[in-house]
Amino acid sequence: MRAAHVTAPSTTRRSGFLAGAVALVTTISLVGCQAAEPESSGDPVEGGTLVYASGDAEPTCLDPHVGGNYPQALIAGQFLESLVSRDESGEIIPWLAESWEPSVDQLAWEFTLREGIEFTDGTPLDAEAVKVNVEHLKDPATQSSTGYLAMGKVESVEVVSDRVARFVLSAPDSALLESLAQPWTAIQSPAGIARGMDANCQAPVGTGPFIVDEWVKQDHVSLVRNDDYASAPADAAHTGPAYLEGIEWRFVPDSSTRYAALQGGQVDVIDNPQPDTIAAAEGDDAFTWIDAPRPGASNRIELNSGQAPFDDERVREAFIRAVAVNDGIDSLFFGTAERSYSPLSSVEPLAYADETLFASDLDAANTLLDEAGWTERDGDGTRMKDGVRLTLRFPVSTNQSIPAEQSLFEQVQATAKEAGFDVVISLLDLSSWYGALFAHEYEIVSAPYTKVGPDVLRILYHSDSITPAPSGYFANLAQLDDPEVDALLTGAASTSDPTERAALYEQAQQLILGGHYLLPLYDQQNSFLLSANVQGARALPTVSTPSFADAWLID
Amino acid sequence: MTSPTTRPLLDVADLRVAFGDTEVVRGVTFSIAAGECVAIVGESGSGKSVTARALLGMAGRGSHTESSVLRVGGRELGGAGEREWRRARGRDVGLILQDALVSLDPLRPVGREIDDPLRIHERMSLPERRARVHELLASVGMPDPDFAARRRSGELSGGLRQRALIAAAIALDPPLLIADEPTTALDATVQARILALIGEIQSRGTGILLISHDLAVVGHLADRILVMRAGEIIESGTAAEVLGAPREPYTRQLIAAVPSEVPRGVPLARSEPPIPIAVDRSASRSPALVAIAANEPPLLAIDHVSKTFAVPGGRFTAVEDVSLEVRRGETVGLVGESGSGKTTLARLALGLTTPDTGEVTLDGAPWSRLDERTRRPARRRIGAIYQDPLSSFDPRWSVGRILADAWNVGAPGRHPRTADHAIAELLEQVGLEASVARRRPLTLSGGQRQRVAIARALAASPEILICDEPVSALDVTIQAQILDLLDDLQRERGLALLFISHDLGVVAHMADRVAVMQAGRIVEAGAADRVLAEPEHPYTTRLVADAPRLTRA
Amino acid sequence: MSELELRQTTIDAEVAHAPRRRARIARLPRAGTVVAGAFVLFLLAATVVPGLLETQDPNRISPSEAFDSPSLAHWFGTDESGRDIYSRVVAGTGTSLLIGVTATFIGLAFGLVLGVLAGFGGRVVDYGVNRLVEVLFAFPGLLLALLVIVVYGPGPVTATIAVGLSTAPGYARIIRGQFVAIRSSQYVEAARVLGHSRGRIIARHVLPNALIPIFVLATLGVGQAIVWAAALSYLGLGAQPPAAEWGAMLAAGRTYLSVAWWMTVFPGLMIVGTTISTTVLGRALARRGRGDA
Amino acid sequence: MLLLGGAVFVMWAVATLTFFAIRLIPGDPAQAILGGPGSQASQEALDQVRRDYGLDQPLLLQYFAMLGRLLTGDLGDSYALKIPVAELLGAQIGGTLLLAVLSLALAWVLALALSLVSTGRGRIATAIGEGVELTAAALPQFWLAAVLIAIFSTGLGWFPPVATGTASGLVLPVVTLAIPLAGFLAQVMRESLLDAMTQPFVVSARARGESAVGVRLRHTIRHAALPGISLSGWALGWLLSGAVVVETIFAIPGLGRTLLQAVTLRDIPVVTGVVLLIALVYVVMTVLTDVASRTADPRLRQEAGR
Repeated sequence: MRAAHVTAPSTTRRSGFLAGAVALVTTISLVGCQAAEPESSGDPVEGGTLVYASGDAEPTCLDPHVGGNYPQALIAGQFLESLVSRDESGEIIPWLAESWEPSVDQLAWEFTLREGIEFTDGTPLDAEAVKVNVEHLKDPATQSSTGYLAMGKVESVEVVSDRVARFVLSAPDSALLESLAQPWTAIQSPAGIARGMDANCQAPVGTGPFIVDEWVKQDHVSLVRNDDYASAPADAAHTGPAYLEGIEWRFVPDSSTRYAALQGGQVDVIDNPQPDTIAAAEGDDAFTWIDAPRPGASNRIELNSGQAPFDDERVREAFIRAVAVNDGIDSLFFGTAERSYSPLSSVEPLAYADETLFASDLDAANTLLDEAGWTERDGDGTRMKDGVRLTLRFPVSTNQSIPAEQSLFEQVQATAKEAGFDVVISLLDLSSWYGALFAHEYEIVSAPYTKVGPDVLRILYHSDSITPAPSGYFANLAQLDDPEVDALLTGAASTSDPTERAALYEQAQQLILGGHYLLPLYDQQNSFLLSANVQGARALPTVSTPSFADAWLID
Repeated sequence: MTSPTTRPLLDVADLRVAFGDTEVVRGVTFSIAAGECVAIVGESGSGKSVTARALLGMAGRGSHTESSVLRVGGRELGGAGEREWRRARGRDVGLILQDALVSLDPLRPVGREIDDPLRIHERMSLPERRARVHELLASVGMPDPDFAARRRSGELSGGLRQRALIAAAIALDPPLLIADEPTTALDATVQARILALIGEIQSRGTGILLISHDLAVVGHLADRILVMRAGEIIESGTAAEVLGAPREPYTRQLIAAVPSEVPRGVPLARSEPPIPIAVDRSASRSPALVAIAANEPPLLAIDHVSKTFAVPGGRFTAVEDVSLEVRRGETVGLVGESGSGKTTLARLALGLTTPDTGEVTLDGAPWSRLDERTRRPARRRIGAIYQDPLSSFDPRWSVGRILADAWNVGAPGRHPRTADHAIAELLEQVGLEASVARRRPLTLSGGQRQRVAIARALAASPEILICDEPVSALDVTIQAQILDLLDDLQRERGLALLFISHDLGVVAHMADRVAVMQAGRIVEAGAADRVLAEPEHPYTTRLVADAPRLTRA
Repeated sequence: MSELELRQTTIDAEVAHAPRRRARIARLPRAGTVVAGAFVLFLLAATVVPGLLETQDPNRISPSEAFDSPSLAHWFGTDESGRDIYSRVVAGTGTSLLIGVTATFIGLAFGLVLGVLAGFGGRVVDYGVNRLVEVLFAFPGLLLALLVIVVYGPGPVTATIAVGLSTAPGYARIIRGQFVAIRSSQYVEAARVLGHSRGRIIARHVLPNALIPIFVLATLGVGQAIVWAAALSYLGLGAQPPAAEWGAMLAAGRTYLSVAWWMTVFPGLMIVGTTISTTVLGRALARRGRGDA
Repeated sequence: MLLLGGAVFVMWAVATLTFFAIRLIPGDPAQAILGGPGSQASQEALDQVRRDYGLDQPLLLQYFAMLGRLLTGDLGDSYALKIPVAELLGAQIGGTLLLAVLSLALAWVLALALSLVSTGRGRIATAIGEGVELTAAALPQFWLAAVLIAIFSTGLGWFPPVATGTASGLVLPVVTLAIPLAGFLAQVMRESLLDAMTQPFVVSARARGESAVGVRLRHTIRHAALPGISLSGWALGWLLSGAVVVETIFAIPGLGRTLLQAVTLRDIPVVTGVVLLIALVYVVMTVLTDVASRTADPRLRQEAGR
């Protein structure tokens, strides 16, 4: 039986034209918001329009069913809601569905919807609407990537009654609730969907606290308050309509400009702040920092073990031993990022870390390279073997790596050079970057991946992920091909026993780390800076997108 | 002749202007009375223009002006500040400069330019000013004042724009008008009318200070003449005194240099000229030359040649059915006003332009019909001298290189050392020192440049020289020297000259035969003395009548 | 790209008013030329023997020394990885000048071919080349650069080619104008009257006189090419790390403007200094070539 | 002067050049349509899209199909946004043109002011003026923008760093674009100003009692401004290139940002549309400046007629 495996690479930060950023949860795990949650001071105040400046790319469609990437998730969370949500402890909690019940064989789930909820166009939220949404996701014409993969095991939805929808599965799917907690599977008005893709992309209709009023391309999306809002998730600070009259969601691609606008009071909230500005803002009472690392994989450098020279484990280990990143992370990220030694994000409870594997040791690196036969050196000090230079091609996406990260890669380059590696960094735009990956023109690469739960390991390191999709895409960038790892990851995905699952994932991570396939750096950075006059805002504990349903502005 | 009235409009005593340590005006003293015209005559660099500007408080950046008296319109302005001067300019003194094309702002309608003094000095309403501009333009003889007021200087003909410039200068009816070379760039007929206009203004009681290098122009208008040289007034007196009985040798030299009345072959610059009474022109001509001219076929023959150019909205006929012959050793003068097609004819003769119809032959052989490759070896036989020698030299080349380049054409493959010798010889022939070879033309004076240009033309051993306005940009004494030089060279080498000029006097002095061109056609041709003495064509008659003549006595 | 065209007017004016210009230039401080010469000498030294001028390895990282302000140890301060900015500025001279000079050269070479074709190829060729140049002008320069980079991959080589290509139409137009002006000048006519052949006139009069002002343009083009390459670096498509190219340093330092001004100011000064000093020297050389002053 | 025929030729050549140049870009248009790079579109979806968009046709057929559409004014639909390119660009062009025209005007004013202030006032003023011009022209826009934001937004708080359609929001972007351009223009204006100041008409004007300031303002300034007019076509093209950077920094919706994004996404119809639009603007501007120059300076008309 195939486990639920649906994934997509996620975008982090500035980029965003990635197809998917799925977070499909296979087990209920705790995904917390490590935010320095802003202290609410005083009583909520009605009114005002909050200005949000996003550094993520502007979506090409506001309906997260279409495609499905992180920038869509960021904004869709303001006007669309899902059947379920999660609280900070990782517990699935009611949202549009007030309760749910799986059948004994786990092949049918019945969701009971809240009563009296209407979409903002007046269409009632009923079982039929849920059915239409799932069909919309599964329709190839929708061009859904993330949501489509998340609904992989859902065969159909049956209308049991007005308020009860039955999901019929082709196989048991313990990740179904987490799938449904994602913004990419949010429930929209059937009438809205019926308008066709063009209209729905422009202004999807949901049940959320805000309504899309206007989308001025490349400039902003105007969101106005849903005065009839009555479907806050169970962990919300208050029920009923939002305090804010609206949100002006602006697209400001340049990070310095964003921060300057926040400083000048022109905007109230920014995302993707530069580390130095976070550090500056942290010491300033005028700003609040919400630190909400994304779930899924950590940010890491993958070593392509599929071809020379990294098909030799000694060379991989030598590289990992040779590079020094700790000082660089401290200075470049101004203390806002913590070094990771795990393939998984620190918000994943099952993350396994082993610091000893990553201690810098230049002598050890040199010894390993000598052993591996890379003994000659050319004029630059680069090692050679049989006339071949020890060159490591490192394509870097300028859309995905912030300047601090690019600088860190330069430090990797500089320290690796001391052991005789010639790291060749190419700064590429996103399309060219994918082109380089698809052509296997890389020895090392850094590609973030957002997905809730340790199942992300199966996406990234199962040998199935070596085979490219029709588009050329493959997730196993380390080209890790180990039957033992495959068996552990498949087993973990299909077991229903949490203890066994945890043990299997730990073994798998030990093998992956021990094989020197990757160099973990830090969590996928995801931060928001808020002006001090913004109160009650938080990052949702699902995929760390911001929520302003409980927020208010003081002057 | 008016005599100075009681109170002079302008009184200057011991005017001195210095730029740094160099004093360019050194103790000039004179006065002008109402209705009087005083002329300052001198060559470039004599300080006459600086004197004129100093009278407006505009001697120039970096200048230092002092005087014991500098009274303009009864007001002492010596040591006046800029503000005081500004009040005087345009109101007490008006200024007319040479060539209104550049002396009027080419980007502003002339009406605005004329309006300027009214706006600056008078509190007049816009309609009043507009009416005054109209009145002024009418008073200077502008045919359609309202139309002209809206035109910019470039859109008016030379004569009309000069009238507009005068209108701007007399807008406030200043008692004193300074005219600095007011007719220098103009054709003779236009010049005559502008001079008449200035005379008319004078007759209304305005004092005129006329600055000119041209004694003929001055002779027409001036009551008194001041001759200036090297910053000093070396001679002054009534026009009759100065022109009729010059005391100073320099003045005599200046008068002698005016070619119009000096017969062919008589040098202009070298010796004391005889005061000509009536000279038989043919007598002065060398008999040998006449013989050659009579017996041989023409060296250069232009035969029924026409040339048109495409212009927006049709074709412009520059030369129409022109026939002209130049014989060996002969000088043919080609006279015409600007735009008459003289230069196009020169280019046709040089083989730089091919005629649409007709043919040019050289020594009886085809010339214009040849293709460039065949014509090239023969090109050295026809030389050219231009009005602006500087632009005809490659700016990067020294005089020596320019001459060597031309000399090699005359005799390719000759030894380089001989070239050095030849260059020295050429320079000597045109009256320059051998050391000039090392200099660049930019560092030479105008006369020296033209000498280099002549040397270059000679270097290739030509048989005929096409001279297109070769002296129009030169001072009268320099002009005299160049004309003498050409004359000598012709005699020594038996050169034929096609001498093109707008200046009837120069042509009269140089040419054996004269052709008069108007609007692309030759309207009259014949022996120089006949054409100029008894013109048959009305156009020639007008040209002759309008040509400024040195009147003595 | 074609601020060069603007320049052209300047140079035309210089040629047309040589005597006046001379008077004016003579008033310019000679010290300017001397300083410019000294700066260019420094640049040349930094290009040929960077090791002599660097105070340390320009690529040596030292995270603990990151963002140090200018001091005796680090004259121009340090960057985000603790690298010595002075040494990087020196090390980057070669790359930056190479980008500037090569790009200018490419633009000039293309421009020369087009300009010569238009200037000497007869009416039909002139018309065709002029239309082509118009088309290239209508094509936004940065887009041309973006396309070249996207097609051939980013890096100093493609950035150089891209900048070079986008400047070509400007040069072509100027060079054609120069040729046409000189071709119809009186000294060329004088040479024709003497019976010199077309080829000889082109070789001895037209080319030398056309190339002097073009040389002045080129000195300006070098600085401009560096600035354009810097813009590409800002878009992440210029020189690749760890190359210490000025534009790339400027682009990298921009992020830290509020933290470390010295990261942008010094590379920026180098670009400005290069532009000014090469222009000043270029003008001086052109004056010598023309013979005034 | 670009005649209508010349303009049509330029547009056709630009369209053709763009069409073929863009095909050199690596990357599958079908993938661009299906969610951009990294998408995991199925083979069926890719095939379907290729059929729908005619991408399976021979290149020449695609080319003629594009020309045919262009003739009817149809620029096609954006691959990424799935909306008509004309609609997308129609919304952007106004802002970008406003930015460019304001920058051009400011550059004129700055350049004129600089050349008026520093020309003909002695060698020190001239040297300073020339230094300022060269420095201004050598300033990279992205850096200048950052400095201006640091000073006027963060420091003084006078102008917002994000242009939100208000007048004050346009100040910094316009200044950023105008300063380097002013550096170029001033160099040329100084030259013609200097030239004009030595002309006899200046003497005439002063002889009528005009003050030195009056001469500059009524006479020489026009001459200095002339090259500014005739170079406006070029300057506008320069500004539109600069808009790519400036629109990104100040978050202004416009053609430059659209272009950059479209190139990154391989959104061919949008790239083609932007290029054609810019070419059209250039062509129109060239014609306009030509007419304007001739109107302002009758000497040019005569030259043409000669």
